[in-house]
Amino acid sequence: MKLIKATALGALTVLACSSTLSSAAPTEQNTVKINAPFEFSSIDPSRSGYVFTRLQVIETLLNVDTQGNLIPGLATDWQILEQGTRWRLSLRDGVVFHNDKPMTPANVVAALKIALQKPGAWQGVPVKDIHVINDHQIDIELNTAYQPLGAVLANYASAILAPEAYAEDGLAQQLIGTGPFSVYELAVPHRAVVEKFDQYWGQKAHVEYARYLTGHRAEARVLQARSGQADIVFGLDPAAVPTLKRLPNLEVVRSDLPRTLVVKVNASQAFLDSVEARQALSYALNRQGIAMAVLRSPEAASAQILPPYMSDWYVADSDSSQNLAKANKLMASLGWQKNSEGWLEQDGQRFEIEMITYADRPELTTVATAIQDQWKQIGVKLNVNITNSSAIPAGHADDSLDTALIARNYGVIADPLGTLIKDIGQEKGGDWGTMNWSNSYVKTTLTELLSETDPSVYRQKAQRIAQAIYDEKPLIPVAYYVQQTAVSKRLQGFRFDPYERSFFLNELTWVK
Amino acid sequence: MRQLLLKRLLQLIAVSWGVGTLTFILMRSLPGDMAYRIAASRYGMDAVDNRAAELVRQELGLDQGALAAYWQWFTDLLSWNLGNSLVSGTPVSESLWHMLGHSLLLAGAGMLIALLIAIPLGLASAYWGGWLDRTLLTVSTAMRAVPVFVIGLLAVILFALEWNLLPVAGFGTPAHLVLPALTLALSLAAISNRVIHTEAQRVFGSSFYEFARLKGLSPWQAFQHHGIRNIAVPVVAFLGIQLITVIEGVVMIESLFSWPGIGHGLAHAIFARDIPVIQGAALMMGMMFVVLNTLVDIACHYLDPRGGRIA
Amino acid sequence: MLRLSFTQKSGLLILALLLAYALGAPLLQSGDATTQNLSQILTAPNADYWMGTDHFGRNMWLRLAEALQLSLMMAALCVLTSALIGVTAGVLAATRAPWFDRLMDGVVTMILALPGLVLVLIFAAIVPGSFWMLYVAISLIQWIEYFRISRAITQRLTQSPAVQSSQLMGFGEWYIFRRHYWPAIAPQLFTIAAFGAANAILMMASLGFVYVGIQPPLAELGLMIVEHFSYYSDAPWLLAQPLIALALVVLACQLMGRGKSL
Amino acid sequence: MSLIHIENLSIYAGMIELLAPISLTVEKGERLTILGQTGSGKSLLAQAIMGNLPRSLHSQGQVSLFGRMVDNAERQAFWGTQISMLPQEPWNSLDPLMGAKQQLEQTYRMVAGESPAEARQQAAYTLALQGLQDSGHKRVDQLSGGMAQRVAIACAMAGGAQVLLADEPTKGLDVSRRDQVVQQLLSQSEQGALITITHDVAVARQIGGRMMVIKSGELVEQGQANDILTAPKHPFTQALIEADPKNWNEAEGDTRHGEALISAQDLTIGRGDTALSKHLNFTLHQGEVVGVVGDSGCGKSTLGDTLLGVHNAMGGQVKRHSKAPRHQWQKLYQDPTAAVSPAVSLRTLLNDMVALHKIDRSRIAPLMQQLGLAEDLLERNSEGVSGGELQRFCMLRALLLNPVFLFADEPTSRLDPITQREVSQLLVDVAKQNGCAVMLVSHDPDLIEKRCDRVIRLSA
Repeated sequence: MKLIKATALGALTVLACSSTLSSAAPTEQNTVKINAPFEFSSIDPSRSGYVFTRLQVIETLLNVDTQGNLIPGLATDWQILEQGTRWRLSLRDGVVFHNDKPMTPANVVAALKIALQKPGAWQGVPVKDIHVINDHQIDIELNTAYQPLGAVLANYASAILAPEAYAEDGLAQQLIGTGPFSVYELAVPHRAVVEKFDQYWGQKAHVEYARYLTGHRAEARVLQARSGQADIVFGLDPAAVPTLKRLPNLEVVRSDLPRTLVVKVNASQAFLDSVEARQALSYALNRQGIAMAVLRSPEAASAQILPPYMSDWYVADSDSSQNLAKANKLMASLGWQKNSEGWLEQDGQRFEIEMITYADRPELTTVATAIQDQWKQIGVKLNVNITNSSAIPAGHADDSLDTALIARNYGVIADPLGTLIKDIGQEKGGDWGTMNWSNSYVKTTLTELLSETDPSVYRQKAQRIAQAIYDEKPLIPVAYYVQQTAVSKRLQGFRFDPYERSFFLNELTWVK
Repeated sequence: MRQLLLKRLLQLIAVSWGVGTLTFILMRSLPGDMAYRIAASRYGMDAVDNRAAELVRQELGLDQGALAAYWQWFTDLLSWNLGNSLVSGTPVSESLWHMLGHSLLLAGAGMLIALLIAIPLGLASAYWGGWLDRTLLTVSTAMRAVPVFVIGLLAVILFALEWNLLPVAGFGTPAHLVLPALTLALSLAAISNRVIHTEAQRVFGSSFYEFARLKGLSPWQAFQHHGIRNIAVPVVAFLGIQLITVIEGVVMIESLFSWPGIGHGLAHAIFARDIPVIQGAALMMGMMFVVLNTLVDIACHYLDPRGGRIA
Repeated sequence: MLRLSFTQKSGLLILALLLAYALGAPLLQSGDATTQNLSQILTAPNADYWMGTDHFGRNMWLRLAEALQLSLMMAALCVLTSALIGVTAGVLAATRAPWFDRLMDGVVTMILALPGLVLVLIFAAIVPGSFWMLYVAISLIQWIEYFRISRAITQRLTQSPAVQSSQLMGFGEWYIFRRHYWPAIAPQLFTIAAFGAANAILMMASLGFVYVGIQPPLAELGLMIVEHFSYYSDAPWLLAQPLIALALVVLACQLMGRGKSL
Repeated sequence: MSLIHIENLSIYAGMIELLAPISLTVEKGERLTILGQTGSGKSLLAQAIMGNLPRSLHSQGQVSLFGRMVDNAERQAFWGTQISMLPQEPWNSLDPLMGAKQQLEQTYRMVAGESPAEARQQAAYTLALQGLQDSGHKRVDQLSGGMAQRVAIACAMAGGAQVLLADEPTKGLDVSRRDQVVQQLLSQSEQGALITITHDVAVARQIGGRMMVIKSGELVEQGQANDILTAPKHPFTQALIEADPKNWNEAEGDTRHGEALISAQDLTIGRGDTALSKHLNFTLHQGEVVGVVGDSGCGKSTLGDTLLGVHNAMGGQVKRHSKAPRHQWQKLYQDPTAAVSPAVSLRTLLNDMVALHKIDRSRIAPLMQQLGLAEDLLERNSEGVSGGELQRFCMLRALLLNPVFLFADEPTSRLDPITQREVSQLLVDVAKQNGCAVMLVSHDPDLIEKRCDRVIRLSA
């Protein structure tokens, strides 16, 4: 009787076992194992195309170099005609899809037209028409000049797939791209294996296979790196970096990227509507302490939202040091006094605000906890609420948001103007930008820059906008986001793309 | 026997309806607008904005009245169509079966190893007692005092990192199953070995066992004919109760070792507010729980003709 | 009234020590558990930080005390509420009309359909990070244990000669409860309460582990273990402290629950 | 050659001597009965002989079986094949999950070494011998006490043991079952030897052979059974023999009594949906003592409960001629420890009742004195006093309520013989003095004969 129960259970496990084990051709030696925090909920480029451009399965017409300038991709060159309302792109020849069919201008136009209707990067681009000119050129006609169109063409949402890849409703159901790797095996949402594509037009890959696995928990990813089960691990929790650095089998690559940890402030909220209050909150931040103790990179502290190398948008003299005295003086000038428990109070109301953040990026919860204590020193009671990232746009839409801690990437589109327009240029600000900030000058100047061609005028207006943001603090920057990646020493030639567009797997080689 | 199965069937129906409605009500009252959450999971955290949320709302008809949604969900449930995951769009039942396979594999392996550890130790400590009994008592008490994920963390530190023997997380090769199953097994065996010990001591000390020896049966014959079955009845009944700890353990271990089972799926779906997957997972877990309980009932009935469950 | 066995006495002793530490700690060192000192992070236990500082430079001596206070309070509250509801429901189910008994049975089967943790997970997701929602969810699950025991004992006693003779002698319902049902239920309650307390603490810690439990800056043992796990190699004592505290408080409860050594 | 020879065997728990040194020899075909109160160390002697004393005790002195000196371990080899013992509770000594026939078969097969076919045939024959042929498949919980005892004896002897030790074989059985079991013991151990341990004088009388009387661990008298039973020398033996209801003096049979109190008219009583006794007609008068006798399961207790109104009658009706309030119709229970809550001291229970019914406290002292209850007894709770004392406390509580009717449901069956005699006498006297009618239930016809004015016989 006991025997029967044991065999029944045994049979069950064997049956379940066989159904899950896939005998992948990739072996330990020929596969680069990648682990990152981002899930791909579907294979449509508009939804999670960024995973597949990084895995170099799909490519865009234009690419971006490390300084953020546009460089040729599937298009060899591009001319901007008729004051920016017509872009002519000449396509590279000898480009082959993964189904061995050559890429024709008609394929490109079809792919772009599909990408046009989907939400994401193509939002707000005034496209009139896209059509083929001859056997190697296509034209994009715009209703009005749109300077950031180049950056949009470099965005993952405008990746070019073979016609057979799309279903009738325009959603991609098969990833037939042009990149140096083709899809070998897919398990939505957290496992993908790609294989070397020999007819690639550019530099062919040396590595046979690459396997991408989503690791939700930050400490689980660190364990993968330590134990060598993953060769490249993105999104390392800064806390674990010191220990990883001491390990012999891997090295930690630190890279700055145009992503900034920023406190989004609702400028119409009762306590936060005055500039002095926002400046006080900014002075109360101990940015050096956070950068050193939490982010583990002392020089990441910053009082501006954009990095120094975007010189047009970087204000020369900015001070990011903590100044509690000034902060207290500013608060006092607004009529706030500290009550018995040390919280600021004014005619019966306590200075109590909420900060929303999300746990997908490990640094956000720790930085929020640090800010909470620092604002407590000047009497501001901050309640931290860790939920899902969607609560922030929702809070923006119904004005229920006080503050939110976000990690905004201003480099998704190489030139920050596009993002700035989306974040600051709109009437109420942007879901991931300012909120109810009343500064008409900044809004009008931003739209003017769209069609500004003279670099010196462009720079002068950009500087004035940057100065206004720095002074009135509609967004309180905390620090630049530092991306830490663990790379196994059995690989050579890894380089990190600051614009997070590609893993450059085709440049990787095994260490002999 | 038939009456027992009928009762379980009724419970299955009540459970599925109850669990389904409970999760439905709970999820409708979740704070934060569902459309935004789903858009976030679909289009990536930083790219979600009002336009994307609006699009999601129309596409999935999220703003239809609660009652209409409930009725529509109820009719789907009857035809065992659990709808599609709001996030990935794949049919819920398909991904759930996949997850259920993993969870059953983990739970099965965990319980099997737990029995392999608990039975010999329990019987030996009951038969010889002395220092073995005392050490087992202290180890079991210590093991029960820590949550299952702590055992998991310690196992990870020891096996995966210091000795680098076993993979830390994920799935694929059988080696991936070892650590999670071992963690679950240790947490289960810590309790079941003491239960087996107590039941074995009860039987060895009982007068019918002594009379069997007085009748002239050798110690081994007495154990074989009278010992095993009398010990097995309460132990199997206890396994029925331990199912709760098995499933709770599975939820924790899956999220620690990111084992793609139903517990992990549920925890993740709750975070992403993916209602169909939550209802499907909660339903599946409820049914799995009732089915496993029925199996234990049948085993108990087969073992103990007196019908009553001792435990 | 309770004759405690050796195991129960040792459990009580550990609990008393933990309580003394949890309540005494803030008196011995000033400052509060959330003040950060970003220049003093991960310092080992030394003269002015008796138990060292965590990854925010917060004083672990105070923080661990606060976490223990939270766990013990949760355990006490859960035990009290679930005992109250469970016993009353149990006695009423055994003594009142049968339809009430069937109704309670239905409710119990419904709740037992899902393992406790899953139900608490869903509840905690509704109001993330609120201590009170966790308390409601855990008590909702734990009262069943008390209900089943008190109903079983009361059902057995209603047929017993003692109750019949008290009824014959004209005593009322309340007296019968006070003299017959309660003395039989009370010793069992102590065991369930002790294990209930242990499970409540374990459940809260587990929820912290899945990031659905308590929100910062509140100190909670489960969340602490998770946060400190990544420092296990360069500050092992930081991970060890909450781990040992959690193990001790759960061990104390379980020892108290175990009349005879199980 | 003696089957069993013991030289001053004594048993110790640590330093305390539980059984004084004792020697005895049993020859082939001989029968020995060991008589004594419960708790006098009789069963320890049997276990010492068999060699399965509990670990905490140890014995001294020599034990030789079939002429060979054997220590504990060696004796285990004799179990079942040469010597066999029947433990006290028969229904506990059979495997709860296995049928009776299966267990018997198993013993034949494994101990007597018979082939499965032979064993099955042998088992069927033995069960038929005991009249159990149609309940072979039944498990212990489906057998009555008597049937279980007979199966246990069959199993004990299945191994072919010549010597059988029976420890309290008739405990808890009613009279007719008791005699059946004694006959079976005698027939089974015809050729070998039988050692019986009992507290029941009637059993000793039926078995005959030699007898030894033990009082709290001391051998007080030994010799031929019928000599001792007719002319006991030791005072303790006398008290023991007199305690047997057979030797009680006759009741005065006083027939004076008050007017009708309660009467049953064409009453049918039953439990659940099975009727136990039908068409009962009788009337109880004030101060009258009526006995009810019958085999277990014939509805004696149900009759009392129906009269009290605890159970409703299945047919006919109960007519109460007196207007006495509900709490003046009282009941005494078979097991007093189950009827009194152990949670508080007896004094508190008493005070509760006094407060509820506003009883005049001065009445308590004389009643307690009459019932032979010491004052300090009230400080203890129900588990701190003996069975006899507790039953008398229940009587005290009942009498304080000036009962008109007292239903005594086998009040003394759990007590040892001597206390049984005192308490039953006390019950009848006190009830009569207070003009309270008593319905006394027992399965022992002699007791009912000697205590009641009138007897109602219920047939199963």
